[in-house]
Amino acid sequence: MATIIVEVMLKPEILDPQGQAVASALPRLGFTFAKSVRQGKRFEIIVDGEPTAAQLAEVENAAEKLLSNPVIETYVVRVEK
Amino acid sequence: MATIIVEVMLKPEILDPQGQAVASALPRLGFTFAKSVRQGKRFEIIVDGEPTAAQLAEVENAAEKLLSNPVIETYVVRVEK
Amino acid sequence: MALDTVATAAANPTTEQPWRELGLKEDEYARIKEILGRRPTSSELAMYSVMWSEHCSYKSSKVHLKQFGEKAPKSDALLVGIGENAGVVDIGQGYAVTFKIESHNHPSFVEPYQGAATGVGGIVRDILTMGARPIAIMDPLRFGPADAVDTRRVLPGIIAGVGGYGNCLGLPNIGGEIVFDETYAGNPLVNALCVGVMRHEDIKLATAHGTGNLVVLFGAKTGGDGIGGVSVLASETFASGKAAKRPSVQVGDPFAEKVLIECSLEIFAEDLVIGIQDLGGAGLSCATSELASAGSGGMAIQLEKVPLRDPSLSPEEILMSESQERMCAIIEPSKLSRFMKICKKWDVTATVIGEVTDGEHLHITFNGELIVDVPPRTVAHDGPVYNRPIAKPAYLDSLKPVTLPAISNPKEIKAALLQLISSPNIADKSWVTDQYDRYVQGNSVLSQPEDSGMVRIDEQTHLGVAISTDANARWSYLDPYNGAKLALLESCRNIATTGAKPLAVTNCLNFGSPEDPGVMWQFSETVRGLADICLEMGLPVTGGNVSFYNQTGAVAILPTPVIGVLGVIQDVRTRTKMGLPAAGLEIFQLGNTDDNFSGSEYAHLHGQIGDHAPTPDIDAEIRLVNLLLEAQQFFQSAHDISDGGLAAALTETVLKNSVGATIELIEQYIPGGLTAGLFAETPGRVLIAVDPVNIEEVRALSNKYNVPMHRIGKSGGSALVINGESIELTELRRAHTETFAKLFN
Amino acid sequence: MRIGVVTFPGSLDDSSALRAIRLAGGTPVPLFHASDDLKEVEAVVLPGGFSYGDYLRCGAISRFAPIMASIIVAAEHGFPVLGICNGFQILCESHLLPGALTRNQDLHFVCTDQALIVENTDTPWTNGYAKGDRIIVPIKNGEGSFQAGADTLKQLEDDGRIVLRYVDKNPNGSQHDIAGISNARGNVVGVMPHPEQAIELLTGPSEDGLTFFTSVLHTMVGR
Ligand SMILES: Nc1ncnc2c1ncn2[C@@H]1O[C@H](COP(=O)(O)OP(=O)(O)O)[C@@H](O)[C@H]1O
Ligand SMILES: [Mg+2]
Repeated sequence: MATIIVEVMLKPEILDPQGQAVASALPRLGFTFAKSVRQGKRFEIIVDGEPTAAQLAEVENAAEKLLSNPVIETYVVRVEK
Repeated sequence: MATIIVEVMLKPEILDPQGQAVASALPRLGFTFAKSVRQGKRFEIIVDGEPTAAQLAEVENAAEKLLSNPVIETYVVRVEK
Repeated sequence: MALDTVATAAANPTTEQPWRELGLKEDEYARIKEILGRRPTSSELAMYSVMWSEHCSYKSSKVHLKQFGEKAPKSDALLVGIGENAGVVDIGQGYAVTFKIESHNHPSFVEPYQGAATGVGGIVRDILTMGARPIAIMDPLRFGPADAVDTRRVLPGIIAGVGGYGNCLGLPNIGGEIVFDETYAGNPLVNALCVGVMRHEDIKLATAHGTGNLVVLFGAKTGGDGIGGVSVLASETFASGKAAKRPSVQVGDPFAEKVLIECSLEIFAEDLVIGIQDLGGAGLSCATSELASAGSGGMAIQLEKVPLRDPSLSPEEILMSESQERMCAIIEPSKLSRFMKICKKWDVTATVIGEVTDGEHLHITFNGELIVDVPPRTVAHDGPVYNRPIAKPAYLDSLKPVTLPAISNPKEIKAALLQLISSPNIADKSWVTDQYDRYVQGNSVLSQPEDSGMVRIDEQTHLGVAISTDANARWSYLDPYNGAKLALLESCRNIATTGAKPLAVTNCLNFGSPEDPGVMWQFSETVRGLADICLEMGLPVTGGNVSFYNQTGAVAILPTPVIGVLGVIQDVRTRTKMGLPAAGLEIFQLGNTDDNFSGSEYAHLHGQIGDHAPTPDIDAEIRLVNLLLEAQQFFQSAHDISDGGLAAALTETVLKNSVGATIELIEQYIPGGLTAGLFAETPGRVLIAVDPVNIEEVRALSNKYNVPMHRIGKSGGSALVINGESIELTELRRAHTETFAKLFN
Repeated sequence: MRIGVVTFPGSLDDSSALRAIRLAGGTPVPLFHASDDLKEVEAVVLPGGFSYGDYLRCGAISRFAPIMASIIVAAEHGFPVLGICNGFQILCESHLLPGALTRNQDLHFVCTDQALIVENTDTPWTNGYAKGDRIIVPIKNGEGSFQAGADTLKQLEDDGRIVLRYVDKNPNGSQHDIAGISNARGNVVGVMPHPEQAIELLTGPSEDGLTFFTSVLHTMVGR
């Protein structure tokens, strides 16, 4: 059993009101570290056994087709160590 | 400038309707790799310079207080390489 | 480690059991042993403990609630009364309506979004269970002070939760309340009302009969939600103390509920079920024991068949789980395949978990081993009944009359009015209600901020229903008997103001700890008042809910009986709205004002609560309702005068369509003068606008019903002018609408 | 004149859309997501709601419904399609319309009576309006903020494909105050506001929305 991670973020040019809301809430709580914040999604996909290259290609495919919307988002697929 | 990542996931015992919806949509599209899917959030926080230990502690603190809801979620803070 | 079976229990009568941890009293545990003739198995103990809890058994309230039955007025409208999941009333033309309020207070404090969301989900299932299509919801809410830090945590989450779940179900939110008071800090109240409609012949009941009929569980899979103290049992039974982690908060899945609704309605339409019960508090324990005890025989359940989300659940936990979005149906075997087909169409998991037997017991097995063998009635209905001690609380002896500076100069009027209408309790609530879908289903005739919500039931005949929920907790604090009466009367007035005729009542009684004799006195007086007023008004109580233990430390919340009244309107096109529609109308106040400020918002702003609630004039209220119904055709607008007095009513009336008004109050005619005229909350008053050509008709009717009718002004202009002092509508609007955005954005 | 309304799991305004078609004088035909059968309808409405709970992204899962395969093919041949709210989101996810609908700027669900200007009247759904008509129609959504790349926006503007624009206030942060757009051919229209909830004064803020449904009926007759 392994975990494949798909991370989906809004493209930099797309407005991210959730990230903005966080960025403006942080200093109100006294946190001053952030120059900017973006919020995205994270999918943890559990697969049987070690992920094969074919399986990873499938996940890429699913990330492209379903898990992200290429019009506004980008994604990254990785295997959790 | 560096990027600190905060990953927030629902605790395993908490119902994740979104992850479930994805898990049941995948096979309808012919993707059969997933045993289960959980969906969470990912925050990309841009900070000035290399993150210091103190800064990371601050981020932990913010993750606990603002970015996650400790009643139902857990979080991980990491520095993006 | 081993399963605690009935055989084990019989063989090991002295095994220590954690009944105390499960909230049972010593005598209650003894009763269980007496009923069974042996010690309970751990699964049985789990079932009894949760079904005999305050929440499920009404053990502290039962002796009082029975007045609703004893004093019940004769009503032909009542098709299903108290005792079922929700009462059902006949509204004519073959339609039946079911409605009920429930509380979800404590979960909403712990996790505001999910607590409120699952509160909506639960009441909607209660309505669905009756065979009805849910058609609208309302949400009476109470919070601590608006500017308190915790209110800023709790309120946005609760609003988002009510909206998140209700919007996703496609239920228009047509009303509710938002009230702030110190006593709700640390204990917000989230009450949710749902109303549903069906044809008479489609009413469904929670009953299991017909030997060999199947018990089907359908909807979401079962997880470890809401099993709380029962995990004690799991760790006992499964030894070694390493019970898996159980969620402390339930997460709702409104999408699952939406498909469950559509699936169930399709199943009902094909008449595929004999009985049906939703799974709410106490989950399967409640559903199986209630279905079986309302049926003819017994029931056999194979618990291992229950589809699990969390495979580590023990049988005790499966029985206790309060996982949301589940239903339990009794169906004939011949109808199973059709039933399953519909479930498949909606992608709803459905599993046969047992059958109705010709025995008398509820038998539950787990992988073939008998773990529960009980008479179902003893679990579902024969719980303990307490006559808790009652004592009139001491605070009632130290109440002080309200002392307020009298206002007479126009400048002071303006300042006081602006302060009042911008106070959180009176301010415009659109910041909240704009987060709720009020349009979905296309039948919302009236929604907030109108006096009552109204939905069309039949597009051809224009039949509709109206609902209003009300509570005046400060009056209940001063005088719980009359407070309950006043709340119901206000609800009726709200219904009649929009043109509907009051028909039936539901309620949600939110109180502190029943173990406090003072709270118990408030409760018993409330129920007595409510039962009396229902009899006097001829309205049946169709159901409700009791929520105790609403307190922070030793401080109980204000006694908060939330009353919901359902009314019927034959032609929704004739409904009356609250906003002035045009200039040139004559404005009247129906009913007299007096100078009692006790419990009013105006007194509250001055840090006072006063010493006595108004004494309800029931005869006058009935005459007013009758006048409203008969004269409605002549009203251009009508608005109930209550919270915030005439000042608030006028503000809302002029701002609705931005039509101003010029008002002249004649000081010497009003006991208490201008201050009372504007800010007193004397019940039994309504603000109306009438076209000059209809004044004589309205006057004649007000004479007929002997309701005082005072001309107080005229509509028109871009300001609200009171006794010469002018407030531009823009300024009025700013004061009225800014408050919530400032507090919560 | 048969006009279909698709019910996806979680559709909410399907019954209102069917009613609107009826009140406009058409024959409403319920369609189900799981079948690819368009039942000989001559136009189709994808209604509002929370299909699949709006989980993942609004419209992302519904886009793959069997009925959508038929609709996509038909739409490419000029078949009139109207997506309302969730329907608009599904059309964007299906790439029948450009851009995407994202979280409202203030992160709240918003239900309000919204003033709009009708800009493109060359679509089967809006030809009953006059260019520049100001209408009041409810909006009710949590993710109605229209976002697209600069090129797409320019093209939409240059080609006059903005069907509805918010006026007085922009309720959600939509780029260029966009409330509705069409595809290049004009037969596919997506709008965030709910015309089907503005068809009777009794239950809506206006009757302004009915023209969407009468328009398509006239278009079909005119063919
Ligand atoms: N305050 C009340 N007034 C009238 N009926 C009540 C009240 N509280 C509870 N009931 C009735 O008691 C029965 C049991 O209530 P409850 O256990 O809450 O039902 P459920 O679990 O289906 O919600 C219901 O019929 C309910 O309407
Ligand atoms: Mg119930």
